[in-house]
Amino acid sequence: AQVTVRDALRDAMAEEMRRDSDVFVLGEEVGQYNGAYKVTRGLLDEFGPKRVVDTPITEMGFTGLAVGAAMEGLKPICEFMTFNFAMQSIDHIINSAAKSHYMSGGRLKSSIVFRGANGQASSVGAQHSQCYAAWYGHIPGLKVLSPYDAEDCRGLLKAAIRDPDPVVFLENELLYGESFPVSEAYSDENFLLKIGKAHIARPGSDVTIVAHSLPVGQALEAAAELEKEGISCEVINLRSIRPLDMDTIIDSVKKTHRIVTVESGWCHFGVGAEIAAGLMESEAFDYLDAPVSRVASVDVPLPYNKTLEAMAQPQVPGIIKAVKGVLYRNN
Amino acid sequence: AQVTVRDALRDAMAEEMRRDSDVFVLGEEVGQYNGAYKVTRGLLDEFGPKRVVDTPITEMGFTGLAVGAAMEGLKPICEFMTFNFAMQSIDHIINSAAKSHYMSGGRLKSSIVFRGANGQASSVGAQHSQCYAAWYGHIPGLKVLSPYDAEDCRGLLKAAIRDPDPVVFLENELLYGESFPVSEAYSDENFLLKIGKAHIARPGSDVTIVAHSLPVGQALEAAAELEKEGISCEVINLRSIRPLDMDTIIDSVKKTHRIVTVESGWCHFGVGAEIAAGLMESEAFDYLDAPVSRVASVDVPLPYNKTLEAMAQPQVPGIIKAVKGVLYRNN
Amino acid sequence: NASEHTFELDPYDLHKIDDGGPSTQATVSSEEALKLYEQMTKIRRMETAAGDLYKTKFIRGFCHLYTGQEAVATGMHSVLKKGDSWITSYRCHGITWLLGAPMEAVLGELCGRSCGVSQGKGGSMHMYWDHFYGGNGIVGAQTALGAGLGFYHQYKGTSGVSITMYGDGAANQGQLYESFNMCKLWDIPTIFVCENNRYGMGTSQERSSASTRYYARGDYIPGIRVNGMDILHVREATKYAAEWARGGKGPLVMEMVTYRYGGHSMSDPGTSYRTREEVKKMRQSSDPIQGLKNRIIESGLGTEEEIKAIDADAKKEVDEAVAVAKASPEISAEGLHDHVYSLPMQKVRGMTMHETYTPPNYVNPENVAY
Amino acid sequence: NASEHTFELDPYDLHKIDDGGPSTQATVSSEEALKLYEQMTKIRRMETAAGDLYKTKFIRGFCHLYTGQEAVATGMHSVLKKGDSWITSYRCHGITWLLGAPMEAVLGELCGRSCGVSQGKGGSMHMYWDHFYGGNGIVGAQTALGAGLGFYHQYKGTSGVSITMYGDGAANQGQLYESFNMCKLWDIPTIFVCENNRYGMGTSQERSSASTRYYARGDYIPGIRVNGMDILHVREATKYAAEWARGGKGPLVMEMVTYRYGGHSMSDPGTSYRTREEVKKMRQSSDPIQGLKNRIIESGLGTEEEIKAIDADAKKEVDEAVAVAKASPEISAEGLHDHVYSLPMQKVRGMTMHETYTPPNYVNPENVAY
Ligand SMILES: Cc1ncc(C[n+]2csc(CCOP(=O)(O)OP(=O)(O)O)c2C)c(N)n1
Ligand SMILES: Cc1ncc(C[n+]2csc(CCOP(=O)(O)OP(=O)(O)O)c2C)c(N)n1
Ligand SMILES: [Mg+2]
Ligand SMILES: [Mg+2]
Repeated sequence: AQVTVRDALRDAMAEEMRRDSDVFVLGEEVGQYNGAYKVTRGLLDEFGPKRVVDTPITEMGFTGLAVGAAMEGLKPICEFMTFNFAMQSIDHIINSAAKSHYMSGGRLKSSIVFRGANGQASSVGAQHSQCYAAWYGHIPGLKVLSPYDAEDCRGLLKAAIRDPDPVVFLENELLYGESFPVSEAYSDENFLLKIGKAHIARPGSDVTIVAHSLPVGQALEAAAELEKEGISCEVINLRSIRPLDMDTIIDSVKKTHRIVTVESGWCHFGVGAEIAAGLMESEAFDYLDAPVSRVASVDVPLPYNKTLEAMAQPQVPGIIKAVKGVLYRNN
Repeated sequence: AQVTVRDALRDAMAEEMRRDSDVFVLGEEVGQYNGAYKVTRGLLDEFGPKRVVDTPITEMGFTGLAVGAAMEGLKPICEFMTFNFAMQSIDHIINSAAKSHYMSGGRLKSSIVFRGANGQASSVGAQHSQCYAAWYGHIPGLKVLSPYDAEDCRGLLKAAIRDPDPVVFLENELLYGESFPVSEAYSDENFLLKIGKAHIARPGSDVTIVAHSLPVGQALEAAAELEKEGISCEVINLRSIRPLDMDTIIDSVKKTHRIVTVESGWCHFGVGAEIAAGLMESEAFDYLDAPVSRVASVDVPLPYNKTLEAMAQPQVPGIIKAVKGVLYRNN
Repeated sequence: NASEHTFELDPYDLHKIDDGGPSTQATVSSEEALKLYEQMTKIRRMETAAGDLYKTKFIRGFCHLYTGQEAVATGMHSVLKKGDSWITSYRCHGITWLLGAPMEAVLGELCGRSCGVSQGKGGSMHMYWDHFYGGNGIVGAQTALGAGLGFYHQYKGTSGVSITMYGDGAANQGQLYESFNMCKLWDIPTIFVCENNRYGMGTSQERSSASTRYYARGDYIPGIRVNGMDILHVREATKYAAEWARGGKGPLVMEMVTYRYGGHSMSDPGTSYRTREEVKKMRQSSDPIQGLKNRIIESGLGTEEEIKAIDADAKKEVDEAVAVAKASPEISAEGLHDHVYSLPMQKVRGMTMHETYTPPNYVNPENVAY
Repeated sequence: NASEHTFELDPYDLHKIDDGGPSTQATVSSEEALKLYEQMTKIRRMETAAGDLYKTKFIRGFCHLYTGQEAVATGMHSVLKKGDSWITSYRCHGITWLLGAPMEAVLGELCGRSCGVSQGKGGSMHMYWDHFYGGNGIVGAQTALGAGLGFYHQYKGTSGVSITMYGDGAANQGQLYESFNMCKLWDIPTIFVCENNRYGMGTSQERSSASTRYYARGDYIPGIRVNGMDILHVREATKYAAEWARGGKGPLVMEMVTYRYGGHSMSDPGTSYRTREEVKKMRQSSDPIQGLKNRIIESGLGTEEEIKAIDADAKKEVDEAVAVAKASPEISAEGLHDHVYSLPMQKVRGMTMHETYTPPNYVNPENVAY
């Protein structure tokens, strides 16, 4: 069977809302409009306005409201139309949600999911296309997920909603409409994926490619191309940014001895940086036959112009080049 | 001569305000109260309320106001009582200031300095002690400085105020009262340090220690201790987080073959991560005789309790241990 | 033609204004009236062209048209001064042109071309011009920036004011209230202009706002509710507001009651949250262009022929601008690395460590001199 | 003793309330009156003890005392119900105790000890208890959180309300206005309580706020200005507000006009932005504890002896709590790694890669089951 990312997310929410009446969704246009990107389609019809709450355009206010409701015991799914707008309310995500359990010596809990589109989108310019994976990944107290395909979305979102801690759930707009094959287990109402575990999306032996979100697809494409040239790539879909599953990466590198990281965020102080540093600190360091190569967005705000926009972001040919680079096979 | 960090910052502002009437300071308690940490002491008396503006407690509003004023041509120094509170207005720092020059194809400029206390403080708990160096360092369009001593503060703040781009200037509260010796050149009204250049605070040959802000002092202390055991440390004071002066670090590592990074922020997706990754990507990779070792705050929100607070943050003995670690000299 | 005519206007709803508020008589010359008609017509045609360019994929991403709201910016612009600062949301194409950008520079930006106001790097939401600060993609962010524009005028002692525009949806954003407070506290000459087009995306004003009296939401700040579909109403109100702010009396709020004919952006059909009848009714009964046209003809300020000539001229100008925009090249690849900084002292890292680019005006940190 | 007495209270300033507002007669029993006196006295003594502990370095960092403002929380608390939710700023010690935390748990937290409400991990600004959500260090953040507490009560259909307290300085924060809007739009039972103690740190209300009518700053939300130095005034207003909110009428704003006797925090002498005379005058003429005491004696609700006994008892309780707090150990080193997550599935990285800690309730991701 094939399922779109959009439907996977929607069904995950609907099922968890059926399962637990304390789960509710709030955000801009999530109800009557069925979601700016239609991810919440049908939820208002099924659950009514009490549990599918259309908010005013006041990110700081409704994020704080959601966290407050979570502290008293509800389980909000707080949708950001995109995570760019969550910069207006990031103080609540960090200072009110992430730190409170610790600051209260365990007294406060907030079981809350912050979700929405993150990172690349198409032709929407610099203010609407930032990737926040590294920022949120920096923060103890948060769990940070970055799913790729329909199974990821279903399994991880269900786990995130059930998890007792604040979870940042980074979706990607360009993937909403993509269909992915799903396994039989997928339909199970308890189809849950493990927070904190990466997924080997494609096994291989010559080089490891680690990616999260949309670039996982690019990495798989690159791997398919490279196979034609006899290069076997192991593609790791991170799924989880915090906890970051270094063990899976380390094991892979011990096998392949080479690694390329791919992310759509900026390179400096990014996801690839942490992976490179983590590898250096591990026993994998001694196995590396080439330095970690980071593929990331060019270090500029994202331009609108289509040609420049494409140049600014990781693309399959660039990934292929980077892979050949760590194999010292370029020209 | 000895000068405190507080005076260095104050004098730098006062001089630049004398030099350019478009420079002004705004923030909470910067005027009549002379600054929450007295960094702006005397400025109101000298420059009056038009140029030393006490704002209401509305970070998002006054940050936006400052950026708007900068776009029209003023040169605001926007003080945050601490950078923790700038999380409420980070959208303006990133989306309004950092990205606008690019999004406008060069049409908009904002010459603005965002400054205030960042990172560790004493016994103020988790909401008042976060280090934002890595977050801001991630963002193209920003210049990010993290000074350590009085010379850094004077030379870099003057440069930041004169610079035509948005600069994030990360001070540290615990250093405000510290006195540092200064050179003769210090008093020159054009005493400027180079944005984007690190400083070798102590030359050495066995191992490199890279740090920024308060931990530079700890690194120097550790180096002094280690010297007694015959270990010669080169201590690099980063000064600038973006641009990050990898060249200076690479040169040092090529000499010492070993490196420890020290930061008071959290480790994951932190400053040390970028340095480790950058080193891997450079020719220094082949010179490394040990993996980069990152010393950073323990991966927890900062606790209030004094004992735990000390345990949670880098301390001199921990740095010494890390240095010995890369020399394989522990036990 | 009559050389000028005085029109009787509807009364204004006022908040905390006790001198009677704006004049309810508007005297307009023939030349002025035809000019206003021309500007609104050109904006509408330009937006229609933008819609077409969107459908043919020359324009991508978001694209928010100003159709229906033309009287607001046009009326304000006609009585404001050069040097006054403006800022608005993403619904900015018409304003960019009004404030002086060539039409091909607006359409070129929409098409991502080098002739665009932002060289194609900004897109639909990020247009700028002299004293015009966009074009902001973050709902509400422009309100605090606009307070800063007013701060500038006060600081420099110009007689300028800041025109800070935002929607009914944006009217709930907290930073607007922070901006209100600072502007009132310090008597900053910022005129807050709420373009109430009844919807913030798919949410009607009643569903987003506990009080839809947007002109009174400044609380301690005086406010005027204006018929934003009547350009003369807008004009008189703006004259009053500008005099207020220039006179050192501080900020003022103008609510412009208006309507957007199209969807929120090109990707929104705009029909799921309002009826087709509602849209039709607004177009038929309240259209600002038709309204002014009627007044011009009835008052004798102009003739049908003059109007037709303007229409034809507008069509021609827009068609030409479209052609120029389409023919304009994209900026070169080096443009990707330009403008990250005004004074770049850092090379630009490319997609991998192997690509590093030197921006055109790069200066080695060692050589920077201020 | 008289078993009860009815006091005549000052009239209230009302905003958008047309049923006359809170009663200006307060009937109090002897027991109630003495209890209120006792609670305020204990809070004051406890804060004095905190000040002393600060001077002797048992307490570190920030420490914001409630001295002078006791009547606000005490009066409200006396007429609210168990299960109502509360949230406030860092000025939270007295409230934490009022809401049920043992005094040694409050003082213990201040001293960073394991007996503290947050095991010493939160400190002065971060205290919590059942239905009490702190203790917030970010000015204004509690207002949106408080809206969420009210949302909870509405969602679950409890009859509870949210008491959301903030200062005159915080009253300008944008998120308060966002919270106002949502609470009114959805009739959320949140009572916004502005403790106007005239200063936000060193900034007087006039220098921070374009309108100091904080009870009216909710615009479309009804408001009441209350003498926060008169505990009976506070009580009657709170009864009214609680009935309002419980009755499904939505939010309400109460401005409590009060005064802080000390500096903003222990590190602020509190004298550079106000005169010593002002402080002295407030203490002498408006002290809430002295005021209630006078009323008790004059009305015969209690005797000097009873008052003295309460004072002695308060001293004893505080002294004992101080001793317990001081004697309490710090939590063990493992505490450092506990409570990052409620369900930790990640080990805690220490200062270097060589130290990794396993939190007490760590679960390997593989074994997590929901
Ligand atoms: C902070 C933020 N939140 C959400 C959005 C998404 N968004 C873009 S426009 C819009 C509606 C704004 O409505 P209104 O202010 O009435 O302006 P109009 O579009 O009607 O001109 C929304 C929700 C955004 N861009 N920024
Ligand atoms: C967002 C934010 N900005 C600034 C501060 C620093 N700060 C702490 S308390 C305070 C004054 C608050 O005054 P008010 O709201 O009147 O409360 P009060 O202290 O008088 O009870 C300030 C500026 C902060 N903690 N958070
Ligand atoms: Mg609107
Ligand atoms: Mg106050």
